[in-house]
Amino acid sequence: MLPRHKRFLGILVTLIGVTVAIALILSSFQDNLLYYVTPSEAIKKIDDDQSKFRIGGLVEVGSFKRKDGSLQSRFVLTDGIESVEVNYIGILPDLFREGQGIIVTGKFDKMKIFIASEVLAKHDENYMPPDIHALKEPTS
Amino acid sequence: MSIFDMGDYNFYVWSSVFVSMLALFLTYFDAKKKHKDATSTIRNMNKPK
Amino acid sequence: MNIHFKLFSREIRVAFKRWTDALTGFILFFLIAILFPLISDSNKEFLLTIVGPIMMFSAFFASMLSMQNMFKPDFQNGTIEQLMLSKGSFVSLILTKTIAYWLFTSLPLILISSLTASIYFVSGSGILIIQLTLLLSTLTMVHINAFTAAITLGIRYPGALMTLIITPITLPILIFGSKTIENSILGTDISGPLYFLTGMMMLSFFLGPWITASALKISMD
Amino acid sequence: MNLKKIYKYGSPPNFYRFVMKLEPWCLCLGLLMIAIGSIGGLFVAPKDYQMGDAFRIIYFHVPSAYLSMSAYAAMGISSIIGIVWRSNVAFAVAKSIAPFGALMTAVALITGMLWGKPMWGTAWVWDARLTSEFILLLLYLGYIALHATIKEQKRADRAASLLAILGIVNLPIIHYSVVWWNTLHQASTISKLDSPSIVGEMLWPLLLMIIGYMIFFVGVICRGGSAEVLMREKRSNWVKEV
Repeated sequence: MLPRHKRFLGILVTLIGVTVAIALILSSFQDNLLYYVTPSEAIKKIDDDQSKFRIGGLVEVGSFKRKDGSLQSRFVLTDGIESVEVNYIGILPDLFREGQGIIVTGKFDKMKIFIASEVLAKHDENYMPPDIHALKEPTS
Repeated sequence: MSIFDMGDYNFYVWSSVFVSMLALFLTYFDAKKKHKDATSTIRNMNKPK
Repeated sequence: MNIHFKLFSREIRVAFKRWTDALTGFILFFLIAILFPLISDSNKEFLLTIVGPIMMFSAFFASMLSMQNMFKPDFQNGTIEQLMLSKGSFVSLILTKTIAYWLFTSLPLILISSLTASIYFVSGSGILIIQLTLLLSTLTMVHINAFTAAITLGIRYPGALMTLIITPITLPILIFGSKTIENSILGTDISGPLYFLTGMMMLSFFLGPWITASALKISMD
Repeated sequence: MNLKKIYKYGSPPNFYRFVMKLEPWCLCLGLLMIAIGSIGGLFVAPKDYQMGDAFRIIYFHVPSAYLSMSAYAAMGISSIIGIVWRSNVAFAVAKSIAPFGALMTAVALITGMLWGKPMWGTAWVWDARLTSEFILLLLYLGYIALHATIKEQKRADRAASLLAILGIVNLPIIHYSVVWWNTLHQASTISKLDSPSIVGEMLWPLLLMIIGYMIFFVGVICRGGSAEVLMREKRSNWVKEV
């Protein structure tokens, strides 16, 4: 083999290798590094012996209850298909309201209620003043 | 109510404004100082002895 | 091919002479790993949640400690220059050297990790997964270490700088590696992070030697 | 012919004269846009229907975040130019971008924390967007530290540039992190220009701020880069005139 051919072969092998590697990495992106799972996925984990994990979903409208004079609150988290009942003691973020996207950290107890140790509010990418929002969605 | 009042978020909004402006001014004056240092170095080098 | 074999056997002989380097990393890996169960409340549930990060961290730390000497002695006695001028391709010679280096500094860690993992109550296939994860990630990290060692070659005290350069590049591997171990212990799907680690390993194998070679060339002239 | 032109404009004296002319314009225009954008964002734009006044942090968070990434891209590109064409000017520009970019990354992280604390309920989470932005900060710091540690100018330039070029991989990861993964961080608001997810009266100050930051950035780099060029060329003849 001439040195020229050797060099060409080297570059070819490198290119093929890099392509395969990038394909592998991209394919792993699809289901990985999830910061949270949806309620439907969480329901499947209910019987597992698990450590803490995060669920992301919307607070169901009309489900929020708070015990008077305490920080204990109870609400239902849903993704439109399944829903999870959540129990939380602590201060809620300012964005927390019914219909809002929320991420909770915690685990299920024996009553299949999700005991949250942390509640974070997720904001979507839409920004608008209140009057326009009222025009767009008259119900809320 | 004054327009400067951001309600509960006074601290958060104004400190982020402050941090951003501080950063802009710092970068500018840093660049300016570097330029000044460079020109004065060159002037000193080329001073007739 | 002959020149690669010669370089390889030379690296092994040199490594045996400098056995303290490899041993330091080995002992450090082992100590960090067994220190956590010793100093904390060692109940099974807690240890199983931290085993992933700790395995990755101790491997990262051990490989980082030994890498300062990856090119330095060879740089000082002129071996690197010789390699550059030799008729084999410099890039593939670097690859040979990196693999020889990996055999000495990282392979022992993978072997001992079955013991350390069992201290954390990991059992059965979990140990194999930990070893596989460590295999993939150390094979990636050794290339990153090689690059960092090459680019900081001319600097007298490169320790802190090396850490600063190496951390952002290695961070994804540490995250995904501990994710793999965590998932295997929870019994969930590990294919995602494993794909990522495999992809990174391949990427570093094909690109790492090129980058290291150019870093060495920069450091040489 | 074309290459000759590049060499002509890339030569230190021409570069110096050009950027010194460009600099005051960039600074004035940039500062003007930032001023109008800030006033528009802080006082004119209406409150958000969910976040109220806290959303106004967007006018300071987004431009710095954009700039942290585009500054890195600029640094990477001039590093490539420097290595390929051995251009001293390109190395000087890359070097002067680094501290500015690092500061902008830090500002993006700090304003993001100030925004996240009241809204999300936490200042920091290790989700993909925040982690990759943090890695960007480390890359900048690595570049600066490597450049500062190597004594010999030429070697420092090339070694740090190699590191900068490697780090470019991180940019698409930052940008697409909110698309590829479920993150706590929101998706991009103005990535689709035809119909941004933000109403017009809130959008114009944001666009002004982003463009203003960019122009200001160019102005600062003109100043810093030309200082760097002067220091490198201090022994040559043309600098005696300045």
